[in-house]
Amino acid sequence: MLRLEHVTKHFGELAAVNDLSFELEEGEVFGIAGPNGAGKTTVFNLISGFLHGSGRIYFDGRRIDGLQPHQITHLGVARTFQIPQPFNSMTVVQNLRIGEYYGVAGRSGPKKDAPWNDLAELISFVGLEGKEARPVSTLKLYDKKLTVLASALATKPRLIMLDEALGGLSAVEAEQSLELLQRLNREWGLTIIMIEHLMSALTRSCDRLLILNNGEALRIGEPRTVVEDPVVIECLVGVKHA
Amino acid sequence: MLEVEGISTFYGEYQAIHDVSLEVADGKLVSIFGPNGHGKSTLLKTICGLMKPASGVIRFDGKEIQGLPSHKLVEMGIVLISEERHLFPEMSVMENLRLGAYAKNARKKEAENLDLVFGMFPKLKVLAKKPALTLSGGEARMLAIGRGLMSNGRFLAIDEPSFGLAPILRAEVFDQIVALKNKGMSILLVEQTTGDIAEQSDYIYLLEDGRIAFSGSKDEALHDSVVRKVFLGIT
Amino acid sequence: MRELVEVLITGFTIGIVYFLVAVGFTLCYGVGRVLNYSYGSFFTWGAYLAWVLAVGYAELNYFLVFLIVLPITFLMGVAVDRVIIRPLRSRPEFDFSVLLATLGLAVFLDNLVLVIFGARTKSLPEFLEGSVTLAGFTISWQLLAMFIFAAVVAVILFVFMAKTRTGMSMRAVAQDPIGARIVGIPLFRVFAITFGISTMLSGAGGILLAPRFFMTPLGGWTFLVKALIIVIAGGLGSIKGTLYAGFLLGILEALVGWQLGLLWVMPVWFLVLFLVLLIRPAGLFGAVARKG
Amino acid sequence: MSIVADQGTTSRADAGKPGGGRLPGDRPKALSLNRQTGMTIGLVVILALLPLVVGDSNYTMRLLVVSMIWGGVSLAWDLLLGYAGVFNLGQVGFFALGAYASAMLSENAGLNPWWGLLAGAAAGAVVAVLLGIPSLRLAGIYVALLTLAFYEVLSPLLTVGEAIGTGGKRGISPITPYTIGGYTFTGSNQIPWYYVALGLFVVCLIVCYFAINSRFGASFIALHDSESFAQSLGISRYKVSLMIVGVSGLLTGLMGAFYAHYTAVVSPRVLGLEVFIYLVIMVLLGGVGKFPGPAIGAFIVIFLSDWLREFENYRMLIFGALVVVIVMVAPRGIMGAVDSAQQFVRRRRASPATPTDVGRSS
Repeated sequence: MLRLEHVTKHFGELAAVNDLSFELEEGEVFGIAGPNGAGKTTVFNLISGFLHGSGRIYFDGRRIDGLQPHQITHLGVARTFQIPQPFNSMTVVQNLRIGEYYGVAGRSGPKKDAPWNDLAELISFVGLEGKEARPVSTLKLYDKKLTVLASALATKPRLIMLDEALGGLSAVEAEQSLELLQRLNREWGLTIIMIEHLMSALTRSCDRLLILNNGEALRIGEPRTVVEDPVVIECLVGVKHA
Repeated sequence: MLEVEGISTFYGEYQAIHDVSLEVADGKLVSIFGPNGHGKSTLLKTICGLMKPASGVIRFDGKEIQGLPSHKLVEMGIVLISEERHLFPEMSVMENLRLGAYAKNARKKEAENLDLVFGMFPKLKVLAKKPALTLSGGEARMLAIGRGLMSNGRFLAIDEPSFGLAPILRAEVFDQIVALKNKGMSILLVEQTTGDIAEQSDYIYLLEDGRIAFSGSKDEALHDSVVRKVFLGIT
Repeated sequence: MRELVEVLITGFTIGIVYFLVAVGFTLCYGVGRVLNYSYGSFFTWGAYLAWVLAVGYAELNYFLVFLIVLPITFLMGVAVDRVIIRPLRSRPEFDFSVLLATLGLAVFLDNLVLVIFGARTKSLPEFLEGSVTLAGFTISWQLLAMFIFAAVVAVILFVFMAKTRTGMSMRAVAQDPIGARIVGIPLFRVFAITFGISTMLSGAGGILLAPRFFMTPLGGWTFLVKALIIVIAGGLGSIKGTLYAGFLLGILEALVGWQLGLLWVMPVWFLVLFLVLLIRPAGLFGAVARKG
Repeated sequence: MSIVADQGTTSRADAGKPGGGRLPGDRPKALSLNRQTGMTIGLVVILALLPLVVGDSNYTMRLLVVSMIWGGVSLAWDLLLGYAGVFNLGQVGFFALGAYASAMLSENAGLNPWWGLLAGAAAGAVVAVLLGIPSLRLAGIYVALLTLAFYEVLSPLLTVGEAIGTGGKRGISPITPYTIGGYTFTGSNQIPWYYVALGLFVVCLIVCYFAINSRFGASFIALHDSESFAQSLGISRYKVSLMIVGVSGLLTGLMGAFYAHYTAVVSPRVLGLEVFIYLVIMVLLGGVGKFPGPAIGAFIVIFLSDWLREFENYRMLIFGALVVVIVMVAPRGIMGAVDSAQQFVRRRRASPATPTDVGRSS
């Protein structure tokens, strides 16, 4: 579904992402972890068109590197951001309407179907019922994250990229979020890439896990196997435990 | 020397630090470990006055310091060596070092501390005239530490000194940090991974998702089951 | 041919003064992230204060005039930073607030000049009279004096920025404000000093150029725009870019004024700016200005 | 609870459009009655009836006509400043070009002045878009620098443009007035001018209102609120910004065209600092991003300025200081103050029942 071939991005002389290649299967939950500065968010920005580097990126066999962010959204790739910044002057529903309309308007790709019929259904699916009319600025972080996620879903994506969906949440909220993500994948068949720093969340919910280090793929594979790998342990825990 | 009591820090409404308390006694090396993105850097920034805690108390030599501007803290002897380095890219290595000695009491000891830094990292002396942006990752890390030492602090907060260093250099840097401790400096150090420095630490905290997940002596803190849970997410 | 060379010399001299004026503007942005739209008013104030001391109420020597006026424009800048800019720094839309506040300040300062001195144009006499002939080219002493004054100020500025502790701390704040806080540099003090130096440079430009242009209460506005164009063309925040753009546009001004008339200067400048931006959106030496 | 009501979103009427019906929290229907529409309608009604009261004072009528002209421009400018977050400082330039376009076509080419309105609007829109093409790719502050440079350069440009009929420094004067069915507008009867101005002002009100309260409006407000998020939801930043700049330029050029024929003179003096600062104060005082505040600001500024006429030179001094004070003390202008007062009253009223603002903290 998504394929990266030799993707590289330099900031000055620093290679934030270096010759990265991987491929995503439809319906997969794919996790990305790695130490600070490994280039995780840069990978997201490259895929979603906010940054442009070298190498090739394909979505459904079509080359997408070089496209603008809105064009990539129109093809069916949605994303969230590490720190959610929804449209604060609008209500929850108005946020979603932007995604619902502009995620589809003027796009060139094939017609998209969504597993939900209308926004009301989407809202109840993510658990924002009763908060539709709230101005987003009055929401707490968890609900803001849900609003951003739901707006991204409203663009009818087939692939959704989640940047630290659980960060900054309480334990209970993180658990709820994780559950929601799993439902997105199982019930709606969405393909998911997630960056996460809570390792337990990744090992529990991902089909495959990519460990990034210094912008390079250290290991890709089944999560349990990956985190038991001495190389990964050295990278994440330290020499002593390797 | 340094006591932190129940501080919480936010980015907007994003709570990065939840009610964290810790202590660094005089002349000790205390380490905080934890995976990335769990609030370690934010904790150090809060202690060193780059961020304001929403609640909680920070005491230095018994005096409350939370909320003071960073230049006041540097004057008091609290020095941060940042993981992001924050060097002055278009200035030479020498200028960066000299700016490290900006604070009044550091100025008096500028020459002395410069010798100390060049003794620790002879490479910096060779590079003295090069602009900081031309340095390699390892060299820049040395410069960041060197600049921190120029501030003549009594308390060093060091954020991931080994980040981006080759293993040999990493060992060297850790040796130097231990040497500093042996000279009587109090040090609070943050690392993503445990490794050798854990062995040298007087006390260890593990930080998970902005909270203290565990604290204790090195043997207690680095027990396999604790480490597997915090770092690898498996039990 | 001879005329051309003389025009070029004039352009070169104006260029260095323009550099001084523009570098103050760019410094203020580079260090303090302030686009100071009242910048031109300090130009006017410099010129009028000089007039007060040299013509209006005393007949002081120009050298003394400099020594008195520059500290005044410096202190005015510091005061503006403290009273107006600093309280705005905590605003989420700092850029926008500063833009409007300094616009208002510009109108206030300009009209203060108007109220005090009236609308009639004033002129400063030339620093020196007569001219010198060098290798067959005639250069007025005035031009030479202007060049020397401007060059001295520029050299002092460079040395100050390169060698002194304050200059270094200004560069440090410009290059990495967090790094500056880490080493213990008091940000707000540096912002205030920078603002003062910046307005002082504008004032110096006012004194230097006043004999060439008639002084009017709103005259500084033109120089704000000239500084703007130089700064955008050179790349906002880049001292090197400002230097090149200052000379380029100074020489262009002399050439255009000579061939087409002074009215054409601004249109041609704008055309050059437009072309520069089409080719290099961030200006000649600018870093990242483009987004998305 | 009060917050929900504030948004005027209690209507659950089914709009029957594809993708489901209206939801609570949806954008209020364009013509539902709320403060914005209420104030707008009130303003128009008062203006429509005002000549009954002050119609015999040509002087007051003139001030009102001028207020409406600048009220329209303020609204158009605020679309950019307050809603789209485009720091355009060249608005007066669009105004001047609209005025010149209409004046030059009617004086040099003999075009009927009514067509000049279209020409002026087109000139404003085209120039705004042309200026937008290079500058909107740049970061916000560059837009402010570049558009200010454009504005400043326009005056010498129009002066040297004598060859193409700009009239040089003196400008174009006199300019043919409008005629309707054989009746020619004159300065001594302000009533016809007044109602044409009112018509154009209403055009500005309506266009701006619908620009803000439409799906298109939602897109540039979204970009202003959170640019990356908006792009990630499929909004093309460049396209939307260019469109809104075009709309703003269009309305401004339209008002400029009317202004030329109304004052019967257009010269580079319209590009003077004074006009620019007046416009700044109108928008600021009315409330940036607070439709229809900027239009109300225009009326206040024009009448205040007239009242301060006897202070002569001190007038601009006062206005300059006023800008600084508003920015520092009341950055959201009159409408912002109204908001705060309303919230205060509502909280006072709600306080016996709910001791704290529960809606916010839950």
